Amino acid sequence: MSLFHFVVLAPFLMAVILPFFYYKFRSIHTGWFLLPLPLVLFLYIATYIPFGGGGMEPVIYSVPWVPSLGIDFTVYIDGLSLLFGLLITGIGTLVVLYSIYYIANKQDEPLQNFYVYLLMFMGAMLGVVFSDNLIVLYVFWELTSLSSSLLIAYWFHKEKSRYGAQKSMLITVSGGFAMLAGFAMLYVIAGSTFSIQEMISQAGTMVQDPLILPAMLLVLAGAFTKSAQFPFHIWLPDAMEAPTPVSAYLHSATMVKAGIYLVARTTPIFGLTQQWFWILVIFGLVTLTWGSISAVRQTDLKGILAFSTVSQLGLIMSLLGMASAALHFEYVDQDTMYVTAAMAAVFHLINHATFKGSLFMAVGIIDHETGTRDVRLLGGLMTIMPVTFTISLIGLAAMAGLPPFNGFLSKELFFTASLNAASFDIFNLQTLGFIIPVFAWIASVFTFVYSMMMFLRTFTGAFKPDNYEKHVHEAPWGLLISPIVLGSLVILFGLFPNMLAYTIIEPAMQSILPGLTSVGDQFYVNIYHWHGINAELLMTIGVVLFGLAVALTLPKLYGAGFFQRERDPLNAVYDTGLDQLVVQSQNITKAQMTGRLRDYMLYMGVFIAGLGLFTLFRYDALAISLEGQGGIPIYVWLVTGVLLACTLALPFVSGRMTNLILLGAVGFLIALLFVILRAPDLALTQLLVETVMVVLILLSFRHLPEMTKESKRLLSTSAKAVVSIAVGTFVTLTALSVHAYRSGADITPISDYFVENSKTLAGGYNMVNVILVDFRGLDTLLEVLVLGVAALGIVTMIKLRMRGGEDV
Amino acid sequence: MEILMILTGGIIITVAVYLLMTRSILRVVFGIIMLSHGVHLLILTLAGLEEGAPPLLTENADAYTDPLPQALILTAIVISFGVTAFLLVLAYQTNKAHDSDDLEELRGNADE
Amino acid sequence: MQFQILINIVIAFIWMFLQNDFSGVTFIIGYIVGLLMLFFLRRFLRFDFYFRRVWAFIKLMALFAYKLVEANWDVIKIILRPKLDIEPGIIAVPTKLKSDWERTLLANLISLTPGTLTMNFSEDGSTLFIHAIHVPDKEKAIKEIHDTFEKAIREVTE
Amino acid sequence: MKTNFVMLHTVTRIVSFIILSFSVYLFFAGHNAPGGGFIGGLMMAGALVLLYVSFDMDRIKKVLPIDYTQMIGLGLIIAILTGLNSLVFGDPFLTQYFDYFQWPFMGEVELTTALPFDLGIFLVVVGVALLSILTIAEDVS
Amino acid sequence: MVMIAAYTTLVLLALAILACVIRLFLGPSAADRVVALDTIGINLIGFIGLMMLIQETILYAEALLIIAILAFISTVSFAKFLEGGNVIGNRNTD
Amino acid sequence: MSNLLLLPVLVPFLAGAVLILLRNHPLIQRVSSAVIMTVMLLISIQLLYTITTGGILTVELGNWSPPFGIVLVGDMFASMMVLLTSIVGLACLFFSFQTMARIREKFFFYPFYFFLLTGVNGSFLTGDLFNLFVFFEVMLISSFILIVFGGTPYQLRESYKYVVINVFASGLFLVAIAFIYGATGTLNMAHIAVQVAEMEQQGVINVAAILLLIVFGMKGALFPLYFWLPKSYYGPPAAIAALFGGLLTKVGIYAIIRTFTLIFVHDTAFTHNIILALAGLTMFFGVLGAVSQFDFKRILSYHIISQVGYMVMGLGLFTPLALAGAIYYIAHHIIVKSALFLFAGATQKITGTTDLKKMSGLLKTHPALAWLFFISAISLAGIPPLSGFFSKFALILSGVEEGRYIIVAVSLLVGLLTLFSMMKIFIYVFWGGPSLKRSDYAHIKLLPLLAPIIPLVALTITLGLFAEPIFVFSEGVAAEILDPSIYIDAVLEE
Amino acid sequence: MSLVIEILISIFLLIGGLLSLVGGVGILRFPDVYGRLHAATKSATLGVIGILTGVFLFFLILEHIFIGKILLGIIFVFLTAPVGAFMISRTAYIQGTKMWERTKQDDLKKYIETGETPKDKRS
Ligand code: NA
Ligand code: NA
Repeated sequence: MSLFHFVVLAPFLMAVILPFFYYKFRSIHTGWFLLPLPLVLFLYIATYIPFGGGGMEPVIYSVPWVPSLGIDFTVYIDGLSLLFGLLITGIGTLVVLYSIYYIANKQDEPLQNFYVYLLMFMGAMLGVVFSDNLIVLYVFWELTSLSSSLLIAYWFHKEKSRYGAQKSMLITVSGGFAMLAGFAMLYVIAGSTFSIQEMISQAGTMVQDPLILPAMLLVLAGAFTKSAQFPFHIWLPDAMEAPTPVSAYLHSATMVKAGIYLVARTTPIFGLTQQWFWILVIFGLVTLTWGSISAVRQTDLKGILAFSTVSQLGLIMSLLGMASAALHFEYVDQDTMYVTAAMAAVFHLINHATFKGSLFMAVGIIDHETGTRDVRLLGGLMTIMPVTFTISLIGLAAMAGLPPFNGFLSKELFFTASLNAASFDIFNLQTLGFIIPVFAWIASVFTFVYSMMMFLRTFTGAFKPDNYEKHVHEAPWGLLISPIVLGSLVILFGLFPNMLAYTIIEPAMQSILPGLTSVGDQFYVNIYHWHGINAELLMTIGVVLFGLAVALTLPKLYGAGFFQRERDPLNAVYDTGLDQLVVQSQNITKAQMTGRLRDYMLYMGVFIAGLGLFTLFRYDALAISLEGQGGIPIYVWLVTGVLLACTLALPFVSGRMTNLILLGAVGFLIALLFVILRAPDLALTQLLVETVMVVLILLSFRHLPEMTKESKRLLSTSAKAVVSIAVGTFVTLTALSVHAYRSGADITPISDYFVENSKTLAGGYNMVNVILVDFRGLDTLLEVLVLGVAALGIVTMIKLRMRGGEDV
Repeated sequence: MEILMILTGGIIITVAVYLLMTRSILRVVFGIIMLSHGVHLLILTLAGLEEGAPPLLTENADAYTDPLPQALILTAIVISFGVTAFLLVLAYQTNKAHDSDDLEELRGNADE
Repeated sequence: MQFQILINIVIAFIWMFLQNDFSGVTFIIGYIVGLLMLFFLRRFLRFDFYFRRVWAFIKLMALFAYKLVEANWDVIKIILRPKLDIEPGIIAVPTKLKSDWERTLLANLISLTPGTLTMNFSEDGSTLFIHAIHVPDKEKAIKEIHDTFEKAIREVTE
Repeated sequence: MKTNFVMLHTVTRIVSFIILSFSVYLFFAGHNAPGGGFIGGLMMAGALVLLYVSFDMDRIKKVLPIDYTQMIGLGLIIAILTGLNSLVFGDPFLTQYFDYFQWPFMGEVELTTALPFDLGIFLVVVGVALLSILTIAEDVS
Repeated sequence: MVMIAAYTTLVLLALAILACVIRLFLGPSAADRVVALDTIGINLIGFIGLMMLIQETILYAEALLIIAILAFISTVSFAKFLEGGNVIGNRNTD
Repeated sequence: MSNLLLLPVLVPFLAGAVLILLRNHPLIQRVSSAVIMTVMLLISIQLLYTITTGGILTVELGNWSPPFGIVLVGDMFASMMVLLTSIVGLACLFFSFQTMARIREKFFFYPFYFFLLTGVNGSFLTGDLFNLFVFFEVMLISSFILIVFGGTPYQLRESYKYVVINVFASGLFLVAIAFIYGATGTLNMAHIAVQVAEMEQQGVINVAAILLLIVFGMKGALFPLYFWLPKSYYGPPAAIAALFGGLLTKVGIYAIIRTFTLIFVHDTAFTHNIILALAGLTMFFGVLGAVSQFDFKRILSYHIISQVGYMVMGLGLFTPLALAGAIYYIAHHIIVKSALFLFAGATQKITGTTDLKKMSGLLKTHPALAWLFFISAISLAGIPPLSGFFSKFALILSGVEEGRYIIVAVSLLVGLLTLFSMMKIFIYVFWGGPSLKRSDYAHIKLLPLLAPIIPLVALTITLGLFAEPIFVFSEGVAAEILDPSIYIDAVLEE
Repeated sequence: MSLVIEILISIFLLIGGLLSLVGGVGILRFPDVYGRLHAATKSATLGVIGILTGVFLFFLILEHIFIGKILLGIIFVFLTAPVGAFMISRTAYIQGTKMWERTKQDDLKKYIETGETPKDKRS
């Protein structure tokens, strides 16, 4: 176990001991105990950054976990995981700091729960990004789903929190399950390994396997649900019920990026298929557009940010799709085409984390200080909360893609990439490719619009103190530190993008496109503000102009239907689906579990007879041997006839006495048959048991009414008749076949041994008795145990009568 | 003889299964009793009804019928006796608790 | 006490019957078995008795057998006749017999003999109610019972 | 109705003795003839049931103050212990032993551990039959 | 000859049992059925006796006696039940 | 010959018999049953150790060599089941001390409990088909009583159906034994396996196999033979329900796995495909039942059915990996399912109900209960890294390897619905605003209630985090049962 | 000698069988339960006793086995058949089972209604 394993496990260990701190130091906010951990981890992970440039040599540490299932806890540190590790711990530090001021240490709120969940989440995220083994990745993946649900439902007394938590869990976990199946397929394709790196090394042969496509789809199901891609994005807006630090952390910077991570990580494998390109690009673009349009319709600030996140995730996803084209060109024509896409993806990932994080925190501050996030109530906060306003402005501008902030740069790269895509000489892109920039542009317009709207409706206009329950003022500095740091990064990365180029972006790109450069070579990542007046810039100008127009006319359109559907219509699918799931389950279950013994017997009878007869005929096993069947004495016929007459009369006679007497007669006649068939002990036992049974039944008649009349309905009677005859037929035919088999085969039953040895070895003449007490004494011992238990049970049943509810 | 006995056993089992599907709580108990009769007959028959003396060595016969199925049936008779007695009491206690011996009425609520 | 010894011996004999072995050993075992049983049921034994009456009982059994054969012939005739030409009825028969033992004997005899069947006793046991399959003359029937069976039993028991 | 069962009671008194002896016989005969602990036990139970049916509960209870529950437990324990006895000789559970002995007056006698085993079964069976029957009969709720 | 007689008797007995069974079905009262059942029991005794003879074995002697005993017990039980619904009385009915 | 193998059967048997006599001494009963149960746990551990290190143990009862006498056979599979029985037996027993009305002790609760364990352990250990029937009956008759124990009207009504169906199944079991004895002339399972292998015409034996599958399926609650289960398991006290929920159906599953790895392995294309289909249907309909319910205990009851499907799925796939997964799953399920039923009991003790809609907010008032439950619940749903995950994963992996995608899809879907229904419990019971006042629950001490459950939860965590040794063991078991000759040689060639 | 014995045994058997059959016919033919009881107690009982005697003699004389159990059985039937009939007829009467319409008189009814028993006409 390496030190890096502890980086992953440290948050879990901390989670275990944290409640101790919570209970021991009630007066100190628990967050303070926690804060050093992500910071230290951040710094430690940062030591792996190749500051000198020149790419990065991946580092692997492995410990076996469940080697017999191919599961090893292998930590793999390369550019991609490094990037994510830094995001997780870096944003994590800021979020923890922010949360200390955001979440009060109230007496009745289990604060330690919050931090335990948060630590679990942090550890799980680190696990996801640093695991080379797909199953370990999966383990952590599900843990992120779980801990994020718990965080969403932190205020679990609220109905909406519970709803959001359940939704996020169901959607992300179902994606996870699909992904697991995909992983299993990859394991099979790759020849029994779960190591991603080993798979990448044989990706060329893997994609030849027909199973690769289903595996890809399943893995994408996991990635898309996690990263809120259309149509799975619906959980994200509802997840906004989480405390805002959670949203800032999970729903902008980290968890939703896990899907992005997975796609990036598996691109070297799946990217070799052309479906990969199309699926990612299409889903990405649809998500991008859908998210940005939906964001405009929101009135809740966090709702806007949630849809904005959806949209931005779509953007990154589509970029990764475009980047995968590199694998089809074997990396020729590097700097102009797909490489831009990869670069844009990584860069935007970072940028999004910074500006969206800061925006969430700012919104949290507004919520915290005003008590509302509804843009219809807000307004004029520019002067009241100047710091928050500034932070927000920076974030919004970056989000809208305005210079000189980092968002502008990555959006320009995105435009470049989308324009490039249209010129690819593959996948029919030359004819269909134009839709990519079109979508990109439309989405960007709406992005601009909602950024504007947020700005306008929150900070401009008149300040209406009546709308708030509290006295509104600027937030305390503690709350402001984290967003300020992030806002500064937005500016810093905007102004000096190339400080990330060789340290972060290039190593990450190497992971996505491993053939991009051979190790040691430096790839050229260079990001400029000014490219001259090119198509991208024109597109941006168009976005701004058109966006402004929409943003200014929009308030007039609020009455239109477009804005009255704040909730995503796709939610209806989820909600009805869930309702119907329960309703239909109830219907199906009620249809089976009728509570009627008759129905149960009917169902089972049909199954038994059906399966039994099917088997009998399938093996052509039905046989009847007439050998030695002649010469049955007439008295046997008579006895059997009488026996059957009594038996067949049973269903028809009414009256319990008559039934009982018939039953007694049957019992006596069976005993007689035992005598005819040379079984004296059986005859004796049968007679005795029969008599005691009759006495018992007579005794219990006192507690029973006359038998209920059977219903005469033809349908139910014939159903019963048919099923019982079917079961009887099955048993009879099989018995006949066994008999026929027996007649034909040479079977030496083990009982020959008993015949030979009863006297000599067991000292008894009565073989049956010797078998009972000696050869098979255990059976006998147990049979009387059954009897004893039954009798004690009768006593218990009669004498111990409880009402229910006395105990559990 | 075997075929006759198999058919007898089969018919008894058929009737037993039918009785298990009836409404009267007591008739079902009777069905259980009949079921065991049929089954015992089958065990005895399928082990072979070769002509031979009853399985007691005092008979000094050349051949004996198979003692093992007889021992098995004996065990089975005893067990089914215990179980049936228990079921019988269960049936009447159920009738007492619900004031009904009609399994149609003993369905319980749908949502249970 | 006498009765207990007696019944003990009887049990020992029954034992011998059951064992199909008439050696002294079997008798002793049977006697011990009987002794245990009597000890087991000692509180249950409350009628006194002596050997003579047992012998008489055995004689009566022989009488039963005889009467039974006779009775059957009558019944066969009735049953196999094409037309049931009978007049059944229930008649009350008073008895002077005192002990349970005697009355039971009488009742058994009546049941097993032609055309009559004991079907009840009055509460004090002094009257037997008899179903007769053919009673043209009630008093005659009662008299016949008094003269044959009751008398025979009294001769035996007194 | 004011009638009496004198006939039933008298005959039952005699018959029950026959049945009881018969049951003991069946018990002992089991190893070599039809019978054994189970059949013998049921036969004895039959005799006792006849007593209960002919007479009445209270009366027979006074005559036979037996706790049938304990009888079941005891029977089980006897049967198990007989089986365990073989462990002492290093044989597996339920190994039965028998031998023939020459006894004065009685000649050759077979003694077998199957007998106490069967006795346990006998006790359980008697206990079970009567416990069930009496419990139901006493159930007046 | 004995065997022929025995087989013939068996058939007669079986027919007698059949007659009882018919009465069992016909009833009409429970008492009628009990009579029928009791008689079946009695006939079974004979039947088993004959089986001993035919199979030349004494092994069914116990069964024979047991049927006699059990037929009696069940008849008494049935009768007691029909009389008062209570097979085993709780109070002294003497 | 090893008498150690006898102890799991004999100790509870004798204990139960003696405890009958101690009916009127509840304290002695309680203390001695605790001691006995602990001893049984130690015995089971020793047994498992002995067998794992030394190979299969057999005892020839009555000193009659197989196939003539009854033989007890302890292989790794059986001894694992015995150990699991002891673990949940101990937990449920201690839980019953805390929760069960004292009046029950006077009515042979402990004897019934031990007799049940006798039957269960015997069913695992016996090497004889008819003896298996008898052990089944011991188990069943004890279960009949325990399930109706207390005799509430609800219990009576549902137990009646439970008993009738199970007795019907027992009848069919005997029919199957008749077929098998008729066709092979033997009862010893190893000997049957030998005979069946030598048969030229296996038609009738396959029919018998299917009948046995049906019979064991009725005990094990396979589709469509599970109707008796959900409603009847709602009735008895939680300690009993937990024991049943964890253990009893698994006896049926054990028997299926035992017979369909030892005896009926000659036409797996037919038999095991049927098993696989039944597995899918079982898990699907079972989980729908769970989804449909809004009662703590009922949801758990339906989940028994759905999870039985997974175990049988392992058999149906019939690969070493799948069987190892099934074995692992059985161990996981017995522990977790028992724990969950005990949680239901503890919750009922606190709130007085099992109706989800009547509970709320227990996370605030009883956080320890909530989190322990949560762990067990997600373990049941197969969320990593708990025991449920690895067992399901092995099954899924094997399913994918074999190209059985439908069953893989069904099993994943069922896993999701399991999560959904378990979260439903968590959401209703533990989330939400608090419904209880402090005075409502202050008198109920939580620690004694949780004490028997905590070890079970610890086990599910351990089985997950330290999956390797468990999985290696499961693979060992799978390898052993997949090679019938090991078993056969151990029994027949002494 | 042996032939005589065989004939004797056969006669016992056949008479027993015929009596049993007659009993069966009686059970069918008699119009009320009391009449049927007559048939059952007398014919059937003697029939079976006849058969048992035949069987007993067969084993005793031809096989040289003394089967006490058969003798016990005969005694048992002797003892219990009337009691059985007594119990059934008593019950039937209490239950109010209909008597044949040609039944002439009913002293028991009088006793039940009045509690009076007829006096013993003898001194
Ligand atoms: Na079960
Ligand atoms: Na709730």
